[in-house]
Amino acid sequence: MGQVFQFAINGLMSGAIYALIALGIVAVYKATRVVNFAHGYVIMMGAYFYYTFAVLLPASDWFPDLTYAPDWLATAKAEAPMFSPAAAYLSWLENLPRIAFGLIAAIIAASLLARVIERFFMRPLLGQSQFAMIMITVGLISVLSGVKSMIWTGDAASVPYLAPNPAIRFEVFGSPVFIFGANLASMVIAIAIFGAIVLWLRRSAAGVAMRAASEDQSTAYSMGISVPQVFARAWVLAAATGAVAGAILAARDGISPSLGLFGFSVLAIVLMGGLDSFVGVFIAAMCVGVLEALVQWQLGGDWVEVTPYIAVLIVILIRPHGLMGSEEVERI
Amino acid sequence: MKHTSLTRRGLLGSAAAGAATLAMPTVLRAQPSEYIIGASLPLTGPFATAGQLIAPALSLFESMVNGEGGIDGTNIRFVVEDSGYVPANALANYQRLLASEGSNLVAYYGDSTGFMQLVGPELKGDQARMMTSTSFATELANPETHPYQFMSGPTYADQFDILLQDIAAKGGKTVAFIHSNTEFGTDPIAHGQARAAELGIEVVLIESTKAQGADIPTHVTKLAQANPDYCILQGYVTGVWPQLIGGARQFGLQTKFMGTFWGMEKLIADRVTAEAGPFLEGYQGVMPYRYSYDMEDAPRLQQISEISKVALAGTPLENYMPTWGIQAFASLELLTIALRRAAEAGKDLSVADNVAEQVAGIQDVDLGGYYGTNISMENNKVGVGRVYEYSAETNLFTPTSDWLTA
Amino acid sequence: MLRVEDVHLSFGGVKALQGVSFEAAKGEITGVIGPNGAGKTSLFNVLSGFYTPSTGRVIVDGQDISGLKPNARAELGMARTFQNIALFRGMSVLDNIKLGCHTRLNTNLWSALRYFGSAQKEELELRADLEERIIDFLEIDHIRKAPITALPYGLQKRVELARALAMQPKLLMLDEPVAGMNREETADMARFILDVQEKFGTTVLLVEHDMHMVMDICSRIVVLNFGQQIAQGTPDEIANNSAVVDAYLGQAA
Amino acid sequence: MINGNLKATYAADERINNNAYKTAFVWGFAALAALFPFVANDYLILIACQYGIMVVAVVGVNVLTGYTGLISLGHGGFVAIGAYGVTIIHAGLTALSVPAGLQPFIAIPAAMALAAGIGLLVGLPSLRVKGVYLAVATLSASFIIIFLIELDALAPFTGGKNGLTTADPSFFGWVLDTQREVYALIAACAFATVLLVQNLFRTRVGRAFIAIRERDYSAEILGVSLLRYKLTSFAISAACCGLAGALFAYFYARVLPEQFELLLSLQLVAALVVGGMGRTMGPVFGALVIVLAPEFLKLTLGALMGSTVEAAQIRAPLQEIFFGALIIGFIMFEPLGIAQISDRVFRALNRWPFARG
Repeated sequence: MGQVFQFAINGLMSGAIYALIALGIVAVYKATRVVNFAHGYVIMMGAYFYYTFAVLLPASDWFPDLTYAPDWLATAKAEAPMFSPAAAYLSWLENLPRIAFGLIAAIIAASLLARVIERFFMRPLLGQSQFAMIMITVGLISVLSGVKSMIWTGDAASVPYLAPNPAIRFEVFGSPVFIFGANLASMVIAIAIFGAIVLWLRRSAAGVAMRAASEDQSTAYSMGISVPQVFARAWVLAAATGAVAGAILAARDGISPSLGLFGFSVLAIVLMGGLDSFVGVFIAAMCVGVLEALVQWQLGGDWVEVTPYIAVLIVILIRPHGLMGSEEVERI
Repeated sequence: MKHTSLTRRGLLGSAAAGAATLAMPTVLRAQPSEYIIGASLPLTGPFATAGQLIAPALSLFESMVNGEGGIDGTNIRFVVEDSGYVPANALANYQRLLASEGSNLVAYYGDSTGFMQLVGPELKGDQARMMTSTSFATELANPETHPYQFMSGPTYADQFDILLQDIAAKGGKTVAFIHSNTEFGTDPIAHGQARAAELGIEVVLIESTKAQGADIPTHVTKLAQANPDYCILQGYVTGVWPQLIGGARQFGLQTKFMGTFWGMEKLIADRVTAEAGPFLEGYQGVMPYRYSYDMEDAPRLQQISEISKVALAGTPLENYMPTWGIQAFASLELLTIALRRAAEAGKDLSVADNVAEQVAGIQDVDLGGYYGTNISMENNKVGVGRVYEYSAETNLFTPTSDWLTA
Repeated sequence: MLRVEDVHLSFGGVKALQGVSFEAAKGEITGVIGPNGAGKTSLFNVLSGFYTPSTGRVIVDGQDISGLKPNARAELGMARTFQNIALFRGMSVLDNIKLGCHTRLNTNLWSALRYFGSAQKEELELRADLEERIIDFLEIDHIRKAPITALPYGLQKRVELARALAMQPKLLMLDEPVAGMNREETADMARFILDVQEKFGTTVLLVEHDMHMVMDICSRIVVLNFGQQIAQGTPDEIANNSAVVDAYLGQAA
Repeated sequence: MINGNLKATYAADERINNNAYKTAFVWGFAALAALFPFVANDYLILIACQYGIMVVAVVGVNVLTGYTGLISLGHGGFVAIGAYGVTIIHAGLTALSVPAGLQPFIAIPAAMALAAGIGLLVGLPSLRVKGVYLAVATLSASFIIIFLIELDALAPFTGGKNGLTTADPSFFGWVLDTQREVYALIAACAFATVLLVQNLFRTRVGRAFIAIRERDYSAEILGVSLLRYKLTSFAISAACCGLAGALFAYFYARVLPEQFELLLSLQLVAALVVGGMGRTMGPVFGALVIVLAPEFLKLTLGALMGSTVEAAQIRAPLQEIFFGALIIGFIMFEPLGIAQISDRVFRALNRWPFARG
């Protein structure tokens, strides 16, 4: 029982990150009717931006030192036992300036990237077939992955957690449960961002414009809504949340180009939830997270990789438009 | 190997024979102006770090050998290409080089288990060259099936043997295997299970992870629940293993971690220590070679250190040659010995059989300090290694065992 | 020939058809008329099997086809054209028409892969048949190789008719065949429809707005309004039916 | 009227090579391919074989995506099934002591049938979804196929991550144990595949596929059974990819699961987009570009930077960017691909000197 709890909570922690990534895919789809197969690679770029601004730049000679190291912190750190919660908090505090700088800079850089993609690759194809749109994003996969290899080396490196990372240990029904503090914090961050953005899209004028544009582009245009601006905004939103998700993932699992492949499993999750339903996608993300953790526990790591794909095939066969997606009405 | 040339010739007729002559213009043997040794390295892709660190070692080795008069008076030259760690790319590199260099190409340095497996069936007739590689795959240490491929260390299975012997000697009762889901990650697992059973060590967890971007918390959780005395990590290069160890340490697990050759690089350990703290303290693993700073009584390592200071000034390799470079040095050293012996015997070096014969004949030689002992070629491998331990304070791996033979 | 029995159709809360029942006699032209949104196209979609009615039956030649898939209905000899032209835009006129013969041909996958032999024989016979029976008849020989997108609207309508005729249908359903056409084109199309009926003895079911044409060529007329069938009879009866007049005047007012 | 294209019989009008330049091109190509093994060096043979295998696979994708309009991003999985299928079946036939000279005649069709069968299974979602849903479904299926191949539990059959060694095929005693000999097999299969699949589209079967692509519901109302033809399309498509996989296994003599991963699936679709979707010559042109692009890039870089480690290091990323740019460029500026461009050229040649364009 305690074990189930352990893996369930692990799963929820991954699920929250899936949801945050899925948010980007759904937002772009809702506004532009484009399913972005390259979203994983946008996230990978976000993670590498974070790596650059939080690790590489601060480590270079010409860049100002971004560690916060007053005397009291150094003393306290020296006194705190290694791997103790206190040490974890203190080392986070020490790194806070570069974490903050890295994250903000990564969000900005990812947003710029998204604007470029939207302006030069997506906008010229407005109104084209779905196949053309899918293929453009497939082409983007390759371009982004190549650009990444041009700029950064291929090796896996570590980046700092966004939040302090004390180990949390307690017992449930007599069996021990371990949680990484930073992962718990990341879950909270991911869910908070997800919730805030969904609320914002429901309530704000920008959200209304986005929905209008997705319903009917030309009508929205004639109503005075700047459709290109809506599109650009959706892409920026996706890239910015993607950068945060990328930073979280990179801190958790180490940074590597394989972050890009992550996007495919999230795409499976999005289809499972329903392309245009935030709620459905959130539920699917959490379910897949937990399912993966349980599979990991019972069947081992190999099976985890295909869990979302098996799940999406089953869901599509039973409910072709996902758990909560709306069916497109065919007309003759 | 099948001998089918007769039927083939019968069917294709003389036209094909003529074509073969056209395609291979150097039928008349002449002493080539230089010997080419080809190499595919993962200069990009998931293991780019390794490839980029091996590349300079090859050029150092080239200058070292040519400084000594090359092979029987003929210089060698490396042609290095990128494989991106994709076996088919490396195969294409090899075949492209074979077509353009013909009999000047005398040997090849491969970059992965996958490539060595893929190229294996192609190595026959005039398509065959002697090969060594970065891989310690168990399958390759078999002269029957892979007659033209050898390795300069123990196989991954042997490395597991060495580690498990060490664990048994230290009184370890339980062990976990965590491995990447790549071909080299899974290579020794079955053998390790069998060997552990023989030694009376219980394998409490076998966990497969992604080679990159693995879901660390869940893997650590499983490890924590199994809570073994020892954990052997296999199939990682730059990533995953440091994060796994870091996670386990934060949980206060007492498990001792061990690695095999590819997880024993000081540069990576140092980088992790600098970034995340001293949690690799006490990390152990098996290495067939000496670290480059362990230069006492090792003329070759001293020589490498000297030329590195000049040739690689200003790079991270100025004062330290990574284990992956040392592996390349040791492998190529063995290859060179074989090539030289074949050349002295007046044999054609582009005929893989001639070189393979000499490789097999390498017995009880002193290689100049790459290993702590004299070594012999047996079943296309060198079966020695020893256990090292990392210290986060000195940033050095130091030996904790004697030279063990698997 | 065709009998529709008490067909009801609804989408969510919207009742598109409420109890439509009529019969189209063999070899005659039957018209279905009604104001916009009366449910005419929905009725066609029920007939061709694209929508499944909530209750009611569709009977063709005495066989209940309510449960059949659209392609099975085509095999029974039901062909239709579409209100907003559903030609295959990536194919030439000739290929579109050939496609209409799909159900009549026998080439299977294996003979198709070989081509030479039975498939080629069938294709060449088909070509000759189409040229004589359809292309000459509908006077579209000058455009047979043209891509659909290059054709004017009126010709596209005619090609669609050609495609439906290629099926050698027993029942031909035409959804607004002259919508958006000028007087001359309308007259041409009306002539073609009458020719079809005379030459092949095809039963025709026709949805149309153009009252003149319907009154001229149909032998019976069914009137729908808001999904309900408000009248049926000969053109004369319909012209004098007060409910029909109300429905149309009501719409006009 | 199009001049130079007048025909006296329907048979002449139904011919595919309806102008002299096209005929000359096809026969010229065939002659070139036949002479090739007698003049090319080993490396050119390698490239040609890769090209031939790619053509067969892309023809398969073309049937499904180009003609039937069903997007698949997972055809690499079918190639894997063909490759593993032929290897395992071949080994099984040897174990059953079937005469060696007959083995490939059983193993290749059996591998294709296996791929087609799995294609039917993977095609099931296409009956309910299309577009992006189908793209993700096929992608998922290919991930699952590779996963099953790598799975330890199945490793006794599939060799797991270590792959399998394929025996050299023997055709009535002619053992193809050099790449030059396998070239003959590949070239023959590539020609046959292009031809046979082209034939489909001269008949009702092919027309039904195209109708489904254009408008599946109207196709159904015209009597095309969506169930039957969508699944048929999947099966043919998978069978072609299975054949490509079988050739792949015989050619490399070793199959590794990683050779069939996502990259291959994307290359297949990219080749189709570049060559021209729903066109006979699309796969022929597209595969050529995808196979030659890396070589071209290597030559260019070699000329610019010499054969240095730096040049080698920058090549792979550049190749990836170039590959992506090819897809994007063709979608944006010539969505009908090279086949469209070549059509324009042939048309212009045929009308010359009377008209242009």
